[in-house]
Amino acid sequence: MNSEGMMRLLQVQQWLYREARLLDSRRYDLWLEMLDDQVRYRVPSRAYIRQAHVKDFATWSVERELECDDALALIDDDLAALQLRVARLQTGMAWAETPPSMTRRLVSNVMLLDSDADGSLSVVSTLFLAKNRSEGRALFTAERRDRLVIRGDDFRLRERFVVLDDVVLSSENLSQIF
Amino acid sequence: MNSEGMMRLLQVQQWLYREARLLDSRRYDLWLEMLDDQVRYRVPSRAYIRQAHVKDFATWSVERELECDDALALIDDDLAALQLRVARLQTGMAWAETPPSMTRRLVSNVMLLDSDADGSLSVVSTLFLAKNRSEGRALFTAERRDRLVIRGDDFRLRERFVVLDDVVLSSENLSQIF
Amino acid sequence: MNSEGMMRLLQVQQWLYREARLLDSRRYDLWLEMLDDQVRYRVPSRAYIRQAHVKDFATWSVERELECDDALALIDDDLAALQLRVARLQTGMAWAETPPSMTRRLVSNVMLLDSDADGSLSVVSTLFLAKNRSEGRALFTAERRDRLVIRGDDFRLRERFVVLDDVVLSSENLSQIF
Amino acid sequence: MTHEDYVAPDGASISPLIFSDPALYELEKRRIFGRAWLLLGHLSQLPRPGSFLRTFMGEESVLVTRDRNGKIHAHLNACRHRGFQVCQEDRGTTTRFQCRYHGWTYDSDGSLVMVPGEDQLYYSEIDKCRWGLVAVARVETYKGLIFGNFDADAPSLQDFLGDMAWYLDIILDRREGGTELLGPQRWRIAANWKVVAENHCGDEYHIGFAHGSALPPDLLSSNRAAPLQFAREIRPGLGHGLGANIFPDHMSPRDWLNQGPPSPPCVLDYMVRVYDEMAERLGQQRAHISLIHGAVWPNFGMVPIFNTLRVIQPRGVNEVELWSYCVVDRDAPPEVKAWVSAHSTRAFGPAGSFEQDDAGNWTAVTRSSHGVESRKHRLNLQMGVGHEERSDRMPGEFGLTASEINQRGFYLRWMRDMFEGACS
Amino acid sequence: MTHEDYVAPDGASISPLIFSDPALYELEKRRIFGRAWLLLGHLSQLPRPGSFLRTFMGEESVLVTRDRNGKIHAHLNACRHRGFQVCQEDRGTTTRFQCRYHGWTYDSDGSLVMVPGEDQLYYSEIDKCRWGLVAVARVETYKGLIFGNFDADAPSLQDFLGDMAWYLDIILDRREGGTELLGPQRWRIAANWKVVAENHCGDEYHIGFAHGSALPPDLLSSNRAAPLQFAREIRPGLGHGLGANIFPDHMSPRDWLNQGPPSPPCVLDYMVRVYDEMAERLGQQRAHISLIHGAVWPNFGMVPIFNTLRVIQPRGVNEVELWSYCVVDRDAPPEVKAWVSAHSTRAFGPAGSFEQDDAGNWTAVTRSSHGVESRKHRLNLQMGVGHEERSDRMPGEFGLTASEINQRGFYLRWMRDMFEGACS
Amino acid sequence: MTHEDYVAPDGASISPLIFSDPALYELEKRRIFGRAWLLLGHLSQLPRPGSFLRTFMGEESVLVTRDRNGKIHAHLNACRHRGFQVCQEDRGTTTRFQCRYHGWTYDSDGSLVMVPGEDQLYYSEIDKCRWGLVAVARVETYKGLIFGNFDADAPSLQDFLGDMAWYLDIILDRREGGTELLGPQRWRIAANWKVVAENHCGDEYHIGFAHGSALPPDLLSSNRAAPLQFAREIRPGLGHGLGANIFPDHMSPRDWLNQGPPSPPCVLDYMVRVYDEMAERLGQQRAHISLIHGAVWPNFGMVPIFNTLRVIQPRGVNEVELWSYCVVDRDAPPEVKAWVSAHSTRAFGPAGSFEQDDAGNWTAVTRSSHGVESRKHRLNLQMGVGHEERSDRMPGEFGLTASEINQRGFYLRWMRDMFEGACS
Ligand code: FES
Ligand code: FES
Ligand code: FES
Ligand SMILES: [Fe+3]
Ligand SMILES: [Fe+3]
Ligand SMILES: [Fe+3]
Repeated sequence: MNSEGMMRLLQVQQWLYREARLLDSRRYDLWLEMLDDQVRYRVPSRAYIRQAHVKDFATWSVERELECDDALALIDDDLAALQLRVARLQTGMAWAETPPSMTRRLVSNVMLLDSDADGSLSVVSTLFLAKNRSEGRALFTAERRDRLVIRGDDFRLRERFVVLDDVVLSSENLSQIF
Repeated sequence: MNSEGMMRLLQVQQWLYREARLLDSRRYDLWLEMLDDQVRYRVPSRAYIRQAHVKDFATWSVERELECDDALALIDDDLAALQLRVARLQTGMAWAETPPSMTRRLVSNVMLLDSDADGSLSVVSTLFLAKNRSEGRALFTAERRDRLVIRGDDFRLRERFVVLDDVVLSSENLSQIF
Repeated sequence: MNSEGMMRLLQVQQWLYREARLLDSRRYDLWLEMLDDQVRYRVPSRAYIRQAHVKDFATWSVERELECDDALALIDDDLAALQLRVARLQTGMAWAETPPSMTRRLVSNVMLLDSDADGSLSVVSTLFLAKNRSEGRALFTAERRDRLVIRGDDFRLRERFVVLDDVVLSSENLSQIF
Repeated sequence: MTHEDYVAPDGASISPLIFSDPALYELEKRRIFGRAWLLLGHLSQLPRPGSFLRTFMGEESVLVTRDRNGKIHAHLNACRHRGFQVCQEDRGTTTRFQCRYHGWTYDSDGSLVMVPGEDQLYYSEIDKCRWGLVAVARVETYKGLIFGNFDADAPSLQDFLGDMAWYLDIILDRREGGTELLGPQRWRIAANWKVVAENHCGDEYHIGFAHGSALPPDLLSSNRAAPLQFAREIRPGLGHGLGANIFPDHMSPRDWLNQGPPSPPCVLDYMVRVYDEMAERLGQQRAHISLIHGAVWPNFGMVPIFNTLRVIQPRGVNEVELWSYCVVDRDAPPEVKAWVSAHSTRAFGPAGSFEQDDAGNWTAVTRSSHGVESRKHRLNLQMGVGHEERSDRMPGEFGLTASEINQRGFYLRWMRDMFEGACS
Repeated sequence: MTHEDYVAPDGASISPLIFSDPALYELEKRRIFGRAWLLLGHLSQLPRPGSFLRTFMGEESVLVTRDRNGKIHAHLNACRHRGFQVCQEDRGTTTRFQCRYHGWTYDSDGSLVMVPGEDQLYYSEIDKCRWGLVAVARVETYKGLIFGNFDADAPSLQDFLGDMAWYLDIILDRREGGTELLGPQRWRIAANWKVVAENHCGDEYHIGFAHGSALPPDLLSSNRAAPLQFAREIRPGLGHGLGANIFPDHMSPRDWLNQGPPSPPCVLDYMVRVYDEMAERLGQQRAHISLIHGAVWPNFGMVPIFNTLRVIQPRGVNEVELWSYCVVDRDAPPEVKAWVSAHSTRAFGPAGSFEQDDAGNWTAVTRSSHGVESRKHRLNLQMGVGHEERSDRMPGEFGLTASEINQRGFYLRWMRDMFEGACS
Repeated sequence: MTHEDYVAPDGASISPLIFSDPALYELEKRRIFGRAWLLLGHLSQLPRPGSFLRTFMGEESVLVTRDRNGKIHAHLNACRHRGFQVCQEDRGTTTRFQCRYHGWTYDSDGSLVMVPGEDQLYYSEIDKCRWGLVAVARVETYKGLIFGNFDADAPSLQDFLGDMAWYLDIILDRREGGTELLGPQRWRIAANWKVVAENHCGDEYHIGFAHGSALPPDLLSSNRAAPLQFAREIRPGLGHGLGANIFPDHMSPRDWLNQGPPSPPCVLDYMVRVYDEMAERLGQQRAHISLIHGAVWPNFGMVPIFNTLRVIQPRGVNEVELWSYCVVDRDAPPEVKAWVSAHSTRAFGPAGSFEQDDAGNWTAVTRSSHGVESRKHRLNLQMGVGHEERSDRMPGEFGLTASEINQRGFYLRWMRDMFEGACS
């Protein structure tokens, strides 16, 4: 890592922190501005699938537990779907968030995996999200695999893939953004 | 962010980590030395208050849920009060911390919001605090809004405002520093 | 902290993140490659021991609660023992990890304490580890005290000492690496 | 309060106690979940010999297998030696379930095929035939769906479904190739299972308010109590219930498809083609029916308008685990399947614009039912009581767009199963 | 053990069982919390028509409102349709509580004002007058404090308070403008509610040890068992209890104010001025009394010496939710209010130097009460038994600086309410 | 089902109900844990006057002390005033246990030595002799191990151990200096205590499968059902059980030591030396026995082959807290102790290669026992029934390498203690 790479890493980190703070502050309108037009936002389901042989750790992959695409994801949104998700909150009848949840996001383990020829960045980070309501507290942990595109001094989210660590969600709904 | 800003950010981060480690190591005496004489340390209560209209996300603010100043805070301390809090632990009769809790603080999402003309720094960070006792474990998440003053190569805490994410605390007391 | 120190800090941080990601991805084979031949990996037990006097916070130390060496640790491994731990998983009969746990590690509060004459680095970090299985979720918090040796552009783990924040573990086993 | 007061004779009021009494829940385990046909899965989930899946019947872990000969089985997922769950995964392929504790090994037909030390340690005295996995007493399928029943003396699945089958065919039998299931999504909700089940069974009334945030604004501005013009509540009897749009004979599929939320042309075209096939298979009347919601007694819910089927797995008196599937026509083109599953999951499932808000309803109702003061007052299920109608073209009884006809049917069935002639 | 053994006839010993038996707790819900006057809040919390707050009576969620005409109401926070909590916030202003599930809408006086589909779906057959929110049977106020009672046949609030009112006035009625409440702070403690309540009601004995870390060192060095020179335990009867400093006639307020922890001059001056007003309103004797701690039966505790009132909300047999308020004179100057609330919260509340240590006492006592061996042995409440005194200047019975007179009164009241002539 | 059906008369089958019925667990607290000798610790843990440790008997917190005169005591860890746990640490040194709530103070012999305000506040009316800590009725030691018993009428510890003592000596009495304990490691497992206890008591059968990942491959390839050539299950009676390698007379220690996993030379040499001392102290026969696993009724388990002793502390019907110790010869050289404790902890304890997999067995068996359907079927304990043998050289009855002889003995003892002539 050279000092340029370091700078880039810190910029990305700060961008992720800023995103987390907007979401915890319920500024969904400003969060939408962080998205690229082509954004794809996915949260797969996860399942325990019988493993045939175990000697090679490459076969222990998390990937085989994730259900997306041809299976049934938990969330599979494009920009329009995300905008609807946010617009819903503004109707005054989005009861799951009335009163709004008290959320807190810890973003950690930020790594730049690579930069593509088109200048987009592949970033992984670890998310710990606590969501408190009077009914109780839900805790989520996840790896987020993001692709960011560079826009001048700033970034836009082009792709997010959220690996939640739950098979059966212990939360009564997913009313928040990861 | 230039490389100077980056350096400052990392210094602040390390300062917050050092603070966390002192508190987890129960070196309250050394922690007191990190405070400015004028320090103000506040933890507001939080409540669900009926929201009138919801279209504008700016009205969804966390601020309206916080009870401080004219209302009843959870903690509202100046330096003398914090010193008393620490001195209490040294009496040998501070039963809530006898034997001492096993605490662990994760400090994350450190952001420098701005520097004032007087050279003080506005810093936000996310705190995850686990407090274990034989009776059980309490988990806290919070945003901390700090103001640090610069003292040579070091900082002093001038102001801390802790936004806890609980309406009803699930901990039997607040015997630790956030 | 100068810019060289900063660079080193970030390198160590990235190394710890990479380690965490390998473990969460169950690439124990690649993780073994991050270890030094002389590695020592210890997790002490922890207990509440009556404290005689409390005025001096230096006597409140976490150290007196840790049981290792002459007492009974939870884990006390050298390289061979760690290799056995990993090899066990490949037998196809390591039931505690069949199907494998879904783990997530947040590594935070990374600090470089010092560099030795031999060029090894003393690093502390805070670990939050969530381990999910269909039977439930175990949460661990810990301080990790590592010694890394420098190998060219990379590091190897020479020593790890894990201070868990539990007296009675709430997890039915310790089938994962901290 | 005696048990006669739990549900009024006409079903028009109930006591909140039935949502919160742990003793009643223990009884339900035996009298409801021990006797009813419960949904286990779909044949498409067990594509070949050795395929298996793990699910629940009530709170019992159940292993559903396709054996070497292709036959479907369901067994308690518990080794006969000490009870260890012989299957630890949600699904996969194997013909050999070896218990991890001591190695007793079962075939995918449930038979005990290997006991370590059988000759030496057991002195050849163990009768392996007596110690196979415990079979679920009855396993039957209906148009692809697999059901199990713990009660050997239960009526047949067909009799159990009764007139509900006529309506289920609209989903399951509209195309030659039948259906397949995607999923499940699974999540926990702190609600009594009946609160969730009655909502699926009969609650069109809540749509305009509880789901106000997810409905198109023009629908809302019209009549929030009954936003769906052609909808009727239908009670096929036996505790089952559903709501459906019944389009007038003069309408053509494009007429009603254009009234819903916009779909891409490929989906619209597909739906019109399905209409033709359906009309041929099921007749003109059923081709004009589009199911909105429904539930097969006791805990198999569905929201066909968004292509979701779900099992409401009870987890104690205060909690359920919802297993939500997306149902698609097996022979639909991939782009239709993809659109359908994305569309479905944006509306239903834990992150769906509709279902996000449902959980809060169910937990709130459950919480209230625990108060000793709240419990003194009965809940109101009178909507449309005494106004049930019949039709000569369709089976069952009918209520208006919104009506509690189905909730009443649900709770009266509950009373019958719980307290009539019961002795187990 | 029969119930007669729970509390000795003279109150001087009790069985730990009463802190840990779930069946007793279920009975308490009806016989204690279903019959007593429970603190709901303060008029100052409902400043104008439409103001509301949400609180609990026992474990029941209760909605307290000021209606359009300014009248105070309390209702169960549960929709009559299915029981959904119609109010989801701690406080605010509205005159319209619309249920989110199906939209039934109630006015702030509790009446049901709108049922979606009333004419069409309900065929105009629903009698809205019968389906308003369930009113708490009785609501009365005492000098600003609002109380509710589920029992329509309960004695009046004034009769319920009895001689406790004479002492409560010292806080509530010392100034013309009365008081107002700040807060609450709220937190959970794994303790039986009675353990917390008896401590507030009568436990001056623990101050010197349990709060050794918070007391000024000179107090400690004198007499740790009874550090407060002028303090007496006072039992006004009916299960209420308090402790107070009773200063001799010859002392003036500056005399005793200088003995406590130092306050800023503005506060000291204010206290002296209040003394004069109080002497005029309540007489010389009461102006010489400063309340330390106390509790109104069953669960309204207070530590007036640090200006805190609190409700001990039971949450099952093993847990409470403490709702702690700061009480201040309404017309006190802002700087006095600010000092009082900061001073209060540094001593009491979850982070207070006193209260931090209290939680551990209560949870430890509760834990012990669960052991089958521990339960075989009775707890000792004999301090001062048989030495109760009376005064001709003040109502009630008196113990020394520390005494278990009030705990005995508390548990004897508990016995009476639980087992005498009870039939509900 | 009546209680006679819980365990078959020959012990060869049991009902899963006994692992999951909360009412049975409540009874066990009194009839099992209220009457049996329970392991409290080891004399080496209380090295000098004032040493103390805190442990549990069943779910009761118990304080074990060595008083000023060196005498060992055990008392309930509960202040007689309100029940506060007077000791809050796992261990330490003090002769003064001052209750934090109100300051009552006890000596390390349990006597109440100070009551604040005894003269003034209690009017000298409190009889301190009557209010000392409640003593555990009986405390006895066996070769360093300290046991307590709540039942004053229990048989002596020696009688309680019966023939088990003959085998325990092989660990405890093989060297002049006796043993010492390291630890404990402590962790929670969601399992019924009997599931864990029966495993320790008699389950050699599971080793080849449950621990397949930890066994050397050559052992596995031979005979997984019974991998240990010289092992026998031994039932000394009274509910105790063990498994041991019984080496033929012609073998010498080096012969069998070389068959196990490789140890460093210093350890090997030490073991050979111990053999000589043991043969002298206990005789040739016992020197040829190496204990593998075992359990003293009801909840003191051991895996001597890996030097671990453990107490299975019950925590409700569904959970245990395992307290696992490493036992070493007191006079072993430091390098041997170090190797033994590292070796032990790599195999047993929460991170051990063996024990990691055990927890899952116990939780799975416990979970299954809750199903109303699973409970209808009995668990199979028939291995070796009717084939028990006796020896003229060693006490007890014998089974093969693997046998359920000991589990049957365990559950028959359970039946006897629970239901025979019981009246408490
Ligand atoms: S429990 Fe399955 S083999 Fe023993
Ligand atoms: S529950 Fe309130 S309107 Fe239905
Ligand atoms: S509880 Fe121990 S002195 Fe009061
Ligand atoms: Fe809905
Ligand atoms: Fe107190
Ligand atoms: Fe084992």
